[in-house]
Order: sequence, then C-alpha cells, then structure tokens
Amino acid sequence: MNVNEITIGIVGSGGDGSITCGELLTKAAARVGLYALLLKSFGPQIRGGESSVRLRISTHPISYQGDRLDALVVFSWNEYLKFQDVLALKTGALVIHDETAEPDYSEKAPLDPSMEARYIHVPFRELAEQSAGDKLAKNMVMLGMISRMLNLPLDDLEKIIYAKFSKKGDEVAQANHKATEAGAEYAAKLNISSEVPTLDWSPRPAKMVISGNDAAACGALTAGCRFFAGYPITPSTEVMEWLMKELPKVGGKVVQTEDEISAMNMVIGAGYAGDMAMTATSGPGLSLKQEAIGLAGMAEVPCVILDVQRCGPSTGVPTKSEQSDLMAAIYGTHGDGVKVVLAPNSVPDCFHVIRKAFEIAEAYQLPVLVLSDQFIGHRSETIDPFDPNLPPVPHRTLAENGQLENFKRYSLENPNGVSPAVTLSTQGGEHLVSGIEHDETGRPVSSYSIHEEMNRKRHTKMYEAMMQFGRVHEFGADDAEIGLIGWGSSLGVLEEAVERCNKLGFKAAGLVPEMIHPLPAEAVQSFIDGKQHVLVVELSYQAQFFRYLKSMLNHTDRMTSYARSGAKTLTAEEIVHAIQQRQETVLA
Amino acid sequence: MNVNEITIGIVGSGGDGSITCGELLTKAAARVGLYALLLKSFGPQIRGGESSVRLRISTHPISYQGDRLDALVVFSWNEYLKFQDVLALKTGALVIHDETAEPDYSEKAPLDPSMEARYIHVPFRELAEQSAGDKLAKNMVMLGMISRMLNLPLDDLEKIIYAKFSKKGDEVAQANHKATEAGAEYAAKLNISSEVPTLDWSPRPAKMVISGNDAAACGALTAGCRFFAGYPITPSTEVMEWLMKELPKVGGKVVQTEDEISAMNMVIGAGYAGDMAMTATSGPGLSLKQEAIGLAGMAEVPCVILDVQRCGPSTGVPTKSEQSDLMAAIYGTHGDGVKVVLAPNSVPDCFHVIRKAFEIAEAYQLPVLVLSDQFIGHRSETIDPFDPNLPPVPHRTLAENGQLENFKRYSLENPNGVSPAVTLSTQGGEHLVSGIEHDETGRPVSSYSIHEEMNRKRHTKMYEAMMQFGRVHEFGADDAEIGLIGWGSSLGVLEEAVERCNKLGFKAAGLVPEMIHPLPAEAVQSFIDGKQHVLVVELSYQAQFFRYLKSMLNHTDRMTSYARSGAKTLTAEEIVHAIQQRQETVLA
Amino acid sequence: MTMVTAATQPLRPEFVPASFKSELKPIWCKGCGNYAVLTPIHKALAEVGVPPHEVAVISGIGCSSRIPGYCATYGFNSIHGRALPIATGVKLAKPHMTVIAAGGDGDGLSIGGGHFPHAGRRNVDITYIMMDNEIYGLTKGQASPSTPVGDLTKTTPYGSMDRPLDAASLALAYNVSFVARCFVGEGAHLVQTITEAIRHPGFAFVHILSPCPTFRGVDEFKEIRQHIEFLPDDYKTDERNAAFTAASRTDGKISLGVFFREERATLVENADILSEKAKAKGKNTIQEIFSQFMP
Amino acid sequence: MTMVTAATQPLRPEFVPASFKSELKPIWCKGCGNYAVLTPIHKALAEVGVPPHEVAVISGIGCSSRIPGYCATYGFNSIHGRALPIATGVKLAKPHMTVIAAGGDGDGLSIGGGHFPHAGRRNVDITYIMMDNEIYGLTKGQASPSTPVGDLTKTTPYGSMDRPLDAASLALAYNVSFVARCFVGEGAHLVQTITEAIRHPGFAFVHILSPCPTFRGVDEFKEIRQHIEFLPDDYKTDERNAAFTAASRTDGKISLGVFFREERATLVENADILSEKAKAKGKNTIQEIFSQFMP
Ligand SMILES: Cc1ncc(C[n+]2csc(CCOP(=O)(O)OP(=O)(O)O)c2C)c(N)n1
Ligand SMILES: Cc1ncc(C[n+]2csc(CCOP(=O)(O)OP(=O)(O)O)c2C)c(N)n1
Ligand code: SF4
Ligand code: SF4
Ligand SMILES: [Mg+2]
Ligand SMILES: [Mg+2]
Repeated sequence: MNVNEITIGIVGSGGDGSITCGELLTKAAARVGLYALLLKSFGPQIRGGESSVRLRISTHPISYQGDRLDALVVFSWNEYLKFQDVLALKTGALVIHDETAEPDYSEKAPLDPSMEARYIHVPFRELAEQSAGDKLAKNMVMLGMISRMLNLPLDDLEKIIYAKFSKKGDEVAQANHKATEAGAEYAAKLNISSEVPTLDWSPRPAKMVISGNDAAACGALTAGCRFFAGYPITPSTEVMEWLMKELPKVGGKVVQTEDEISAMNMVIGAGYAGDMAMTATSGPGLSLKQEAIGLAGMAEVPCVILDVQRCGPSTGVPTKSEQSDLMAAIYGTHGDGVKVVLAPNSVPDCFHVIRKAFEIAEAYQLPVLVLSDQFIGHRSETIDPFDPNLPPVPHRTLAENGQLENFKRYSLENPNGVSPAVTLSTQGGEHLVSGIEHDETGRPVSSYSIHEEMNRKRHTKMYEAMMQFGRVHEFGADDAEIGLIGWGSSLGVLEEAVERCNKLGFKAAGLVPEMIHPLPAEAVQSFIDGKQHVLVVELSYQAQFFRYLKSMLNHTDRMTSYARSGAKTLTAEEIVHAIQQRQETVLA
Repeated sequence: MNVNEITIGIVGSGGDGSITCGELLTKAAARVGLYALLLKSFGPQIRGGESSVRLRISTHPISYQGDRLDALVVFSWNEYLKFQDVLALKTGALVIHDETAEPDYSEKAPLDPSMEARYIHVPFRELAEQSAGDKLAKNMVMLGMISRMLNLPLDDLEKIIYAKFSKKGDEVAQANHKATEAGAEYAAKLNISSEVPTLDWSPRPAKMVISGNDAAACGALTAGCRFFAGYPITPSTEVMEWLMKELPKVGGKVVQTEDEISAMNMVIGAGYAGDMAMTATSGPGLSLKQEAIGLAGMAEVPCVILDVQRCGPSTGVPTKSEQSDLMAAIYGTHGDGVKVVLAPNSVPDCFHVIRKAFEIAEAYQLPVLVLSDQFIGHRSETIDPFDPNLPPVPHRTLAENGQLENFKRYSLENPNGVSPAVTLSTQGGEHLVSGIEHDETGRPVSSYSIHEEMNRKRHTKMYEAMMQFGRVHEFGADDAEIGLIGWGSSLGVLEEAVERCNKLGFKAAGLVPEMIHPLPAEAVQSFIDGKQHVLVVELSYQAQFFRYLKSMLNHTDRMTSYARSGAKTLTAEEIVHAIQQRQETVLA
Repeated sequence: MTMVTAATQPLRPEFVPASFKSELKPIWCKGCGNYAVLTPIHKALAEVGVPPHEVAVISGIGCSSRIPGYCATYGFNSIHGRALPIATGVKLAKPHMTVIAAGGDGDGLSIGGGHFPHAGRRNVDITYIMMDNEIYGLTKGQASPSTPVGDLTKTTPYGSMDRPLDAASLALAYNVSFVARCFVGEGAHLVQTITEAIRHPGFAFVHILSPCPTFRGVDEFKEIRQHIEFLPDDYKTDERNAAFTAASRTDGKISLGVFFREERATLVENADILSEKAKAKGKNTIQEIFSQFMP
Repeated sequence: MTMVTAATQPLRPEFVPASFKSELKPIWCKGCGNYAVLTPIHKALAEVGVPPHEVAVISGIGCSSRIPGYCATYGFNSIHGRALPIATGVKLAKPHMTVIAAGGDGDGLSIGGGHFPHAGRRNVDITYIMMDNEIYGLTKGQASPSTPVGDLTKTTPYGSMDRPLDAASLALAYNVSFVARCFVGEGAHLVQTITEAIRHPGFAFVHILSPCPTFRGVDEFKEIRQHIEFLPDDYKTDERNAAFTAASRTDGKISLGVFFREERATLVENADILSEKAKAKGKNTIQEIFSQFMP
C-alpha cells in the first residue's frame, strides 16, 4: 500500500544510536524535498543513557508529529517502557526489533496483544558485524532498512553518511555506508513493503533541516540583531550557541553573562545605545529577568527576549515542553509593565516571529517577548530554505535635527505614543533615561498626572503595535460550529484536530493568535461569537491561556477549557476526544 | 457647629515640622480614644524638603482619609502647590497660614476664589518666639491651635510632648509645651470654634497609634514568625527595621541579606528547616524573588512574602501607592506556580492578614504572598490595641513516627494534597527536596503522569486553602442594584462610596475579597449575579483586578472597570462620580 | 543537641561512611570527578561522627549539585546559584545541625557569585564545597567563570577570552574564615580537608578541582595532577595576604591545602549575642513590645 | 571616532568642566560627599577632553546613583545593582564612547555584587566609580556591606556584626586591571585618578570614600581624614598580590592611590579578535551561513 506519510519511532539505550539514525533519515528526506518532523527524547543522564526519536515523514507540509506510530524500531524493551507515553502505536503497527539482544522479545514485548503489532526480528548486530565489521553500526543497518521502507535513494544517504563521518576518516564513513546497504538489502529481502505502507513520493528541491532554536537564531541574524547576551539554560541554549558562532561573522557582539539578570540588563544597555539586541532563556531565567524587563518597558528600550518554555514550576522538567510561562510572560514584572508577547507555532515560524519581534521592538520601542517552547525549539524539521536576502527590519524612528533642541526623549506629541529616539553618541541628543517615572525630558517625577499620562503613552504603544502587527491564524470550516483555540506550538495539532473533526462531521474551525499580548481581541471575539462551543486547548495545568482569553473577551461562557500539564505532547486524538465529550454535554 | 469628624491638612517646607505636628495630633487623639488616620507625603529629597500631612479624626472607626479638607494649615504656598492633588479643600474650608512668612497670602493663595476659603492669618513665628523663645516651635503653636479646634485636652498633649522631647532635655520639652499653650490660647481668642466645626466627643480607652507596616510586623511576631530575611526597599523597609529590633527579643533570627533573591532563598531555607519565616519587599524586589517563590511552591515550603506595593513599572514612583503588582503576585513566577495571595485592607487588617498568611502557609505548606501597599503601609492609624495574648498559629502537620518509615515527603495520600512534613533533624525523616519535578519520595522524575499528579496535588492544596480560609468582605444594601468591587487598601473608600451612593438613592453594595488567589469565586459570583451593574475599582492602569475577575467568573458582561494609575489615593468622590456616569449609560 | 566542635575523634563512632550513602544511584558520567567527591563527603561525615539526621546537604543546580540526592541525610537540590542563602536559612533555623552547601563553579562563581562574599563576611557556620570542573556540565559544555583562556567550549567556539576567576582567592578577599583547595586525585587529603572544614566553627570553603571528562576531555585529570603542589609544611594559615598570594600563583602551579583559617564569631553566635543585647533592653513580652505603640 | 587613549593632554580642549554639568539641581543633602565626586567627574571628563555626546554615565539606584541626571552627557539611572551589565552593553554597542558606571556601596557590593567579578575578568573598558558611604543613603540609613562592625544603623539596632567588605580588595581578586582608592576630601587626587581611570584601556575601578553626613554623622569626614594615607612614592602598581596587601591593611590606616594597573586585551578588543577569528573560517554571508542547514 502506498501512502503519503508515515510515522516511525526508534528507541534504544546509550550506544544504540537511535538519535543519529533519526537525524540522518531527516536529512535524507530533506535532500529529496520531503517534509519531515523529528522529535528526540532523552533520559536524565548528561551523556549516554536511553533515548528515542519519533519521525514523521510526509509528502505535504506538516507541523504535527502524528498520533500513533506506523512502525517502531526497538533496541531494548526496557528503554521503550520509559518512552511509552510518546511512542504509542497504531493497531497493527510494524515492530522491528533486535533479535540477538532479546531473543524472546515477542513474548517480552510489553505491548497489549489487542494492538495486533506485527513483529519483525532483525539480527541488527550480526548484519552490522558482517557489513561494517562493527556491531555498533547496527543503527546504520536500521537506517538502511527504514530508508528502504521510505523509498529514500541510497546515494543520497551515502552523501549524508560521508558528510557526517568523514571527520572520523573515510574508512569509518565507508563502513557505515556498507551497514546501510546491508540494512536496505535485508529489508528488500523481507519484502517489507508488503507488510507496511510504503511512502510514495517524487523528488522536489532540497529542504533545510533545522530546529526551532536554530531557526530563531537565524531570524535574529537576518533581522539585524547585532548583540546577544545570554546564560545557558535548557532548552534554549542552542540559540546562544549558534549566535556565538555566527554573529561575530557579521560584526555582532556576543556575551555569555554571569546570570540571566546580567544578560537582560546588558541587552538593555546595547538596545539603549542603538543596537538591535536580544537574549534567550527558559522559565527560571525569565523569572530572573522580570525586573529588568520592566525597566526596558519603562525606559522604552527596544529589545527581544526569547523564552523557550519547559515544564515548570521552578526547575520542573527541564527537557520537556509546556505552555505555562504564558502569564509570567504577559504579567510577570511588577507594576503595569509594557511589552508585546508573540508566539511562533512551528520551526520555520520561529524564524519569522523573531524577525517580527525585532520589527515591533524597533517600531514601538519596547521589549518583545517571544514564547517558543521545547517542542518546537528542539525538534528538527525539513523546511523550505529561508530567504537569505530578507532585509533587516527597520530601525527605530530617530529624532531629526530639529527635534534635538531641548530634546524630549519621551515626547508625548505623537498620538501613537512613540517618541523619536536617538542612538547614543548623537551630538545634541544627550538625555537622561530612567526606570523611575519621568517627564517628557526623562527627568524623575512623582506626580500622579504625569504618571498617568506616561502610563497611557506606554500602553498606547502596545495597543498600536497590536493594531499594526497583531495577527491570528485561522483555519477550518467557514461555517464552523465548534471552535478550537490554542497558541504557539499547538498550531499543528489543532490543524490536525480540526481536519479530523470535520471528517467526523463536526463542523470545526481553529484559531491560533500569533500576537498573544496585547491580544488581537476583535479577531478572537468574532471567532468565538460565531461558534456554538469553543474549546481552548493548552499545556498548562492552570489553564493560563483560557483564563487570559476570558479576561480579554466578552460573552465567554461558551468557552470551555482543555488544559493539562506538559511533559507529553498534545495529540489530535485527545483533542478530538475532548470535543466529542463536550459536544455530548453541550448537545445533551 | 459640632461635628463627629474633621479632616485637616498641614503643609510646609523642611523645617516647618508639619509631620511632627501631625504625628503628635494623632497620638493625642489616640490617648482619648478618638479614631484618626494620618497620611504623610514627602518631596523627593532624602532629608528635609517639603512635606505634608493629611489627618482625619473621628469619633467612629474610619479607614478612609476623607475627600476634601475642612481645614488647611499652610506654611508655604509654594509647597502647597506640590501637594494640591492630595490636599483639595471643601468649599468654605478654613485656611490658616503663617502671617510673617508670606504677608500677602490671601492674594497669593493659589486657591480658586469660588472655593470661598476663609483665611486666618496667624503669626506663628512670633507666637513661637514669645512662648518658647524659638520661632522653630511654630509647629507647636499650630499643634495647640488645632488641638483646641478638636477639643483635645492640653494635659494629654503635654504628656505626649514630654514623651517626644524629653530625650532632648526637659527644657526643650517645656518650651515646646509652652508654644502649644500659646497656640491653644490664640485659637481660643480667635474663637475659631465659631468659624469651623468643632469635634464633639467623649473620652474612651486609649488606642494604639501604628502604621500598616508596623502592624504587619506585629502580626508576624504574634503568629510565631521566628525568621526574617529582607533587603531594604521603600515602602516596605519599616517591616524589616521593626523586626530586626524586636524579633531577637523572642529568640527570632533576622538577616539583612545582600539582595532580595538571597532573602527569599534564606526564608525558604529556614521554612524548610521548620521555622515560620517571612520576607518583605516592594515591586522590584517581588520581581527578583519570583524564581525562588516558584521553588517554595514546588518544594512545598511554608513561608510568607509581604509586598508593600508602590507605583510601577520598574522603579516607578517609590513613595506612592498603587495596586499594580496584582498579576505579578498571582502569576509572576514561570510555570504553573503555587501560592496563595491575600490582601489586607487597613492598618489593623495588616496585623490580622499576616497572621492568617502564616496560618495558611503552615496548614497548606506553600508560600503565601500578602499584598499591602504604601497607602496602608505608611499611614498611621489609631486603632484598638492588638491582643498580645493571641496564640501563635498552628505549625504544619508533621509526619508521625509510623509515617517515617520509607518517608514520603510528597505523599499523595491525603486528598487535600497536604503531605505530612518533618522539621529538620528529625531522626528517620531524612529526605530529598527539590525544585525539580519529583515523585512522592522527592526523587527527580520527568514522567508526564507524575508531573500531572503532582501539579494536581499542589493546586488542590491551593483550592483547599481557599475553601477553608477564603473570605470576602461585603457591605452596603441587601437589595443593591449596583455593586462595587475593589481590593486591598480600597476597602475604606469603597465603604464610603457605597454609603454615599445609598444616600444618593442608588442602591449599592460593596465587596472586597481578602483572599485574592485562589479567588473565592462563588462568593464573588453570587455578588455580581444579583446586581444590575458592577463597577470594579482599582489603582492599576491596566485594570489588572478587573481582568483577573473576568478570568475567574462567569457572566461578567455586567462588570465595568474604573481603573487608573496610582500616585494619588482614590476618593469616594471620584468613585461616586464614576457610578453616576455608568448609571446614566446603563439606564439610557 | 550535637555540637560540632574542633574535636579530632568522631563524636558518634557508630556512623560509618555507608550511613551517609543514599539508595539513589548517581547518574554522573563514567569517570566524572564528582564520584571522588561524594565518597569523601560520606567519609568525612563519619569521621566527624554526626548522625545523618543532623546533617543537611544543600545544593543549587548542576551535575555536581545532584549530590544531596546521593546522601542519606536531609537534602535540598534547589535552584541554580542559591545553595548558600538556603543553607544559611537552614543553619539559623537549626543551629545544631551540620550544614553543607555544595555545587559547581557555575553555580557558585557565576549565577550565585553575589552570595559568596556575604556568606563569607557573615561567617555562617556551614561548609561550602565547590566542585570546580571549569565548565558547565549539566547544560552540556558551555564556558564557566573558571574556564581557562583559549579553551574551546560550546559558547567559546573561537576560544575563551575572559580571565578565569580563582574561587579560593575570592574566598580570601571575602574574609572567609577557612579556605582550602583540594583535588579529586588526592582522596585522603580531600577527606581530611572536608573533615576539618566541617569541624571548623564558621564558614569553611573547600575548592575542589573535579574534572569533567565528558566536556573537558579525559586528559584533564592527568593535566591537573601535573600542576598540583601541596602547601609547604611550614606554611602558616593565619595570614590572609600571604594566603592570597599562595592561592593565586602565577607560575602555573596550583597549590593544594588549607590556605587560611581564623576563629571568629560565627553567624549563629552573633545571632545569640544579638538576642542577648535585645533582651537586655527589657520589655520582652509581647505585651511590653506592643506598648511602644501606646501614645 | 574619538578613541580614549593614554594621552595626558585633553583630546578636545574646547570642553570645560561646565560642559558636563546638567541643568538639574542635585537633591543630595547638605554636606553630602557626592557633591565632591560630581565636580571631579566633570573636571576629569574635561581633562580627558571627550565631547559630552561621546560620554554615557550609567548608574543603578541610590543617592549616588542619581549622578547621571547631573551630567550633561548620555545618562541612564537604571535599576538597583545593574549599572555594570548595562554599561557593558552600551560599551559593546558603542565602542568609541567613554562609558562610566557609577553608584553606591550597596548598589555595587550588595545587590550588584555578582556582576563586579565578571566585569573585571572581561576587562570591559569602562570606568566604575563607587561612592562608598558605608550606608544605604536613599532608603534612609540601613547597614551596607561596608558598614563597620559595631555601628548602629536602622537595621543594626544593636550594632553591626558582619565583617565589612573592602571594594578595592575585591576588585584585585577579580583581576580588575586598574584599581584605585580616593577620598572626597582629596579633590585634586580624585580628579587625577578619575582622569587616569577614564584613560585606562580596560576596566578601571575607583573606590571613593564619600561620607553621608545624614546617616553616618557629620564627623565621618573628619574621621576618615585621620586614617587616610597615600601610597608611598615608590609603590609599584604592577603586583597584584602586593596591591591586595596594600588595599586591605589591618593597621587602621586606609591607603589611597592607584593600587594596581595592567594593560591587557579589553572586551572590545576581544570582540574584534573574535570577529576576525570567526570570519577567518570563511562562509560569512548570510547565504553561506544558512547553507549549514542544507543536508
Ligand atoms: C536560573 C537558571 N539558569 C540556568 C539554568 C541552567 N543550568 C543548570 S546547571 C547550569 C550550570 C552548571 O554548571 P556548574 O554549576 O559548574 O555545575 P556542573 O554541571 O558543571 O557540575 C546551568 C547554566 C538553571 N537551571 N537555572
Ligand atoms: C531591587 C531593589 N531593591 C531595593 C531597592 C531599594 N534601594 C534603593 S537604593 C538602595 C541602597 C542604596 O545604597 P547605596 O547603593 O549604597 O547608595 P547610596 O544611597 O548610599 O548612595 C536600596 C536598598 C531598589 N530600588 N530596588
Ligand atoms: S557532564 Fe561532566 S560533570 Fe556532568 S556528570 Fe558528566 S563528567 Fe560529570
Ligand atoms: S542621605 Fe547621605 S548619601 Fe544620600 S544625599 Fe543625603 S548625605 Fe548624601
Ligand atoms: Mg561546573
Ligand atoms: Mg551607600
């Protein structure tokens, strides 16, 4: 049977090479223009230890990881048990496992017999030993087998293998390639295609393989970001690591700071001086940056803060995704803070949303917080290559010469709240900036009327930024009765859920705002106003997004919440199930 | 004319002694059992500089500062201009001013003639020179005059003056007392009582004179708090200063830390070990503490955080009040944080609410954040003395011997989420605590199902705390059509506004929740459900409280918001005005 | 109440190193220096002879900060950089307990670097063990404040450029009352030093060179071995300035040993003095304390 | 582009101290030491001869931190303790500017104390002026990390007990490349030292004893005057260990002067080197950079 997409899982312990295999498959798919989405999971160890990948490959664009697996490769059932949550199988799925390692696997397999899994025992080690002379090459054997299932050309695979292993010498590369061939042959002999659906595709231009974190870093680079300061924290560190390597090439400055507080303040210093500046962090770092984020809003310094969310509260589960930094992002700093919050919804969207973040920061002279998460930050996707010729985003409006006399840095003249700025070392633009409430010239004041006026100015900017840049993604049936609202990385699963609903006969549509704060309330309001029932889906035990929507909209009694903790990705299955349940209640 | 309350303002520059005069008047009122409420305002200087007081004295309990002044004492019109906002006059108010300083005051007076102020020129300096031999004693002359207006007995005044000045020697005290007598005599001669309403009262038991910050500190002391760590910040510093002086007397430990982060973590250390522990701060400090507050929730460490709010964002206006830390208090830490938020509504309530905070913290093993503000933190009130014999609040439930075997610090057994704790150095109670997600024994985990269960456990505790301790204050007409909701320090002004509404023929009632988070939603819901229109009043430009209520209630379309920046106290006048406007719209 | 004194015999000989070992299996990499810190801590605790329930081990976040989980004592694996304030709170609440703060170079010199001077000047009587591997291990290999100039790490792809900080020198500038440096390759010295540190009345800092083979290479251990040098036998531990010189050598050698020790009032003692002073003013009942608000 | 070099003549003699004075009238108390720091800063800037628009003065929060408002330069009165990171950001974004960070002992040694070591080891080329009054002025008189033992303050009602920190000694432990101490009573020395500090290529720290008459009494000035002592003429400024000894005297005397100076690569220079190294790998266009993601 030919299909146009397939979802595979691979799980093993330390030396099994599941991750490498997943990465190489993704690259191979990219070379022939296939879409792929790769999720990796690790155990608690720093290095080594169990790991798994989940790979969905498709002929059409995807931003959802798929519900259940079509096929699973298991090197160790013990390890599989640790990843069951994220590697659930379809009924009748193909299970390929290592014969030599655990001979009685089919009995040992902890799968419910009702799943009707079809088991194939493959002597991975043996094949590896024979072909590559090293049984550690067993993941390459597997790579070959899977490539065969996916119809991926072996010569593309060869190139990728050489690129990967050539550092270790041609011999190593060759051995690995041999193992791949052996795997492909074995698969051909098994006639796997008769057992499982085979991917049917025709070649298209090659794609990029990139993670959300790298995409965000690329976005910053092209937007014109020339200053980055950060402190390592999982799952955001790659953004910093990439920029440390690349920004200096275009003359940008990078600093690994002593902590997140320093990073945020350094970014404020650079932003104040005139640079487009950015920092990246995750929950605990966001909490530490809160005071300085308030300063950026008060001093009207453009800057971008990327938060790649993980499970909270506190240290939580650092390697797993959640959407529970929402309220902290919107309201975390004390006082009536000023900022814009955006959320990317996929790997390529990280690129575009970071660019937009810089655009808004510069246009409205305020901090823009981008809420990504581990789910998109760490997953790899094959995507259409970014345009390297995108222009940098426009720099903030600068005061003209005439405005420099008695320069009013916080002039109230412009009804949209934006006051022309100067970059530091402009002659005649000398002025005082402060986190203390100030008048138009920047001097400290404590009068109510100025405080009120300045609050209005700052919040007007936010509102205007929303009017100009606020955007929501809508999808699904035009005459939908059921609405699904989610945010950020849930877009993919919501699209899938909406599609399935419509297939099931529920007329459904979905909405995912790109700008979270200020909320483009009119668009969201008109979306819910037209529906019988709206389900708000999120990975936050507290249902932060649901609460936030209620706080910003009217007639929200038709909204209900589907919210749970993170540490496990959302599936279309559970969402559709939730809708079915709600519909029964609503219609009953 | 005899009245049962009177509101007076005094304004002067550095050496004028307005503050001292206000404080002594308050004490005199307290001695005879009168109720008094004293607000002080200062200019930006550290020491010296302009200052003003606003004093309301009454025969009945008050928690509102009064709208407009019955009488104003001005030493300098220049300085008055800086405090106009907070010292507005009633039509026909009495204005007493210093003859020698500014002879043409009645012309110079920047008051609108339509106010019909009645001016009295008093040769303060001269009287002071004559009576005390020192023209700096002019504030004592004024003290005498005002005491006369208020019918305060001179011998009580004498005792207070001696208590205040005896450190400087009997002579100084005597001179000051003489000046007071001279002022009183002068007032008698002027026959002021015919010009202004005179306070009519009969003596009652003496009261305490105390500020909200001191009251909070007293509350902590009696609750059983034996550990305090903090970092100075306006307007909370007095809490720390008082506890540094008093806690050691009862064996408590106090540390001025290097920053707020350290303070919060030290409190966690002490709380974890078994002490009742507390810190106090204001907005910027709250932001810095956010990460550690999340840890306290995750590790289930009882502790109390007092935030005395000031105007934000960022440094804002440190000496002025606002209610804009609300959302940061509720949601400021990243992840689905765990805490209870309470708000005291008056000076004596600071005492009671801090006690309750410790009670909840211990009962549910979580951080309790108390949101006071500069308005109640810094104002002085005469109040009924606290009961010094109140028992300490009950200590957290400890594991019994049987539970110590294979001790499960985070046992899921109890349906209310509370697991028996141990205090450190209990034999057999050794266990691991962490900010990382953990299982019942405290060991790190990353599984979804445990994360979900533990989130549920932690949030169940919050909910149960609300069910047990959640309380709202309600007041006004039973059959009210109009509802007024506010929070924290707005209780007094709302009570006054409700009363006036009812006099004006709008049937009104008010509600102020003591527990803000989790919101006692049922009580608030039933309050709004019964009303035609509900106005939510607050000092936050963003209307944080209004948004929060919307997010937690249903059928909220009847709620509208009256929200503005702080730096100026709310008046009943503006609230009643807002209601009148809304009613016109609603009824139109 | 078990007081830790300057004794040289175990107070409670019934406790052996295994008494302090928890059931949790460390998930450190093979060859990680931290294994060679964990056992010495257990040994030192047995040597001092305190019961496990009278010990609290407090850490921040990092590979090294996992150590509380591996001790059968009270343990708190807190948040990054905050071991010292938390340990201070514990010590003040339970003055008779033996409190150990532990963590990495990033935890203590970078994000937590602001707390170190103040723990020192307060002379809080805890033992602070810093496992310095010159790298961020847990987050997989970024530069730390002690990474040598020129080294390649994930955040210094072109070589580290900032002058590294020496933890022991800082401790000396901070008036820390016991300052020592050890190397995981010198186990006996490590046990002895940690034992002395625990016995020291006041803040005791033990700087431990504890290599990370995973992110600094497997040769690091041998490298360090070549540069270490014990302080001479006639070294005097009572001169802070000389100690500073010994700790911050510029000849490529790394001194090991106790650089400095001084007995002075500890935070707990000071807290008691404070209480006495406060009580000496009289008016110590709550009733009396409240009377200050009566006009 | 105006580069600050080690010249001894004003680069642009048309600027006089008044060129750097803003119109805002200081609201410091009468007799506050900070007045005697403000004018020397203006004089030093004129002495160096940079135009006001090429100068940025960055502070945290405190009485002393109000200083940017009183300079007719670019100024940022930021949040408590964060002057150094902000100043670092400014310097990296505008390397040709003269960047001064300024603030109090609380700002720099307490809440901001974690940033100081790192500014030092990065050798960020700014001048850091700490006005040490041994107290928290702005919040009205609480103890600071430099408050002497025994002193009564609002938070030490029974006398301060923690050993005070010496800012200059810390700077030396932090590898700061220019470390000096001054006293507001020695105006000429102050002007000269700040001038040298601004000219110093790298991180320059000037520790200024600047009394607060309001919360430490009007006699403090005279007290300090009695204890100061200039470094001897033959003092060598190139030995860090000796400098540490000179800065942290225990004989009751307080040394004034430049304790240490060293020329080494600055953060800005290092950033340039980094750029060169990165570019040397080739593939510097965005197109080329992106190509790493093509399989
Ligand atoms: C606030 C915060 N920032 C960053 C992190 C991420 N983080 C965890 S451990 C660590 C550094 C670890 O280095 P070190 O302290 O030297 O410990 P090691 O792993 O090397 O033993 C970092 C940056 C975090 N957990 N919390
Ligand atoms: C985060 C934060 N914590 C506390 C404060 C309150 N605060 C302002 S200035 C200051 C200390 C001032 O002392 P110092 O830095 O020595 O300056 P000085 O006033 O003595 O010149 C404090 C605690 C604040 N503004 N922000
Ligand atoms: S990464 Fe390094 S420090 Fe961490 S466990 Fe592995 S070897 Fe040890
Ligand atoms: S309080 Fe002290 S430091 Fe502040 S302005 Fe007054 S004298 Fe200067
Ligand atoms: Mg380390
Ligand atoms: Mg100071």
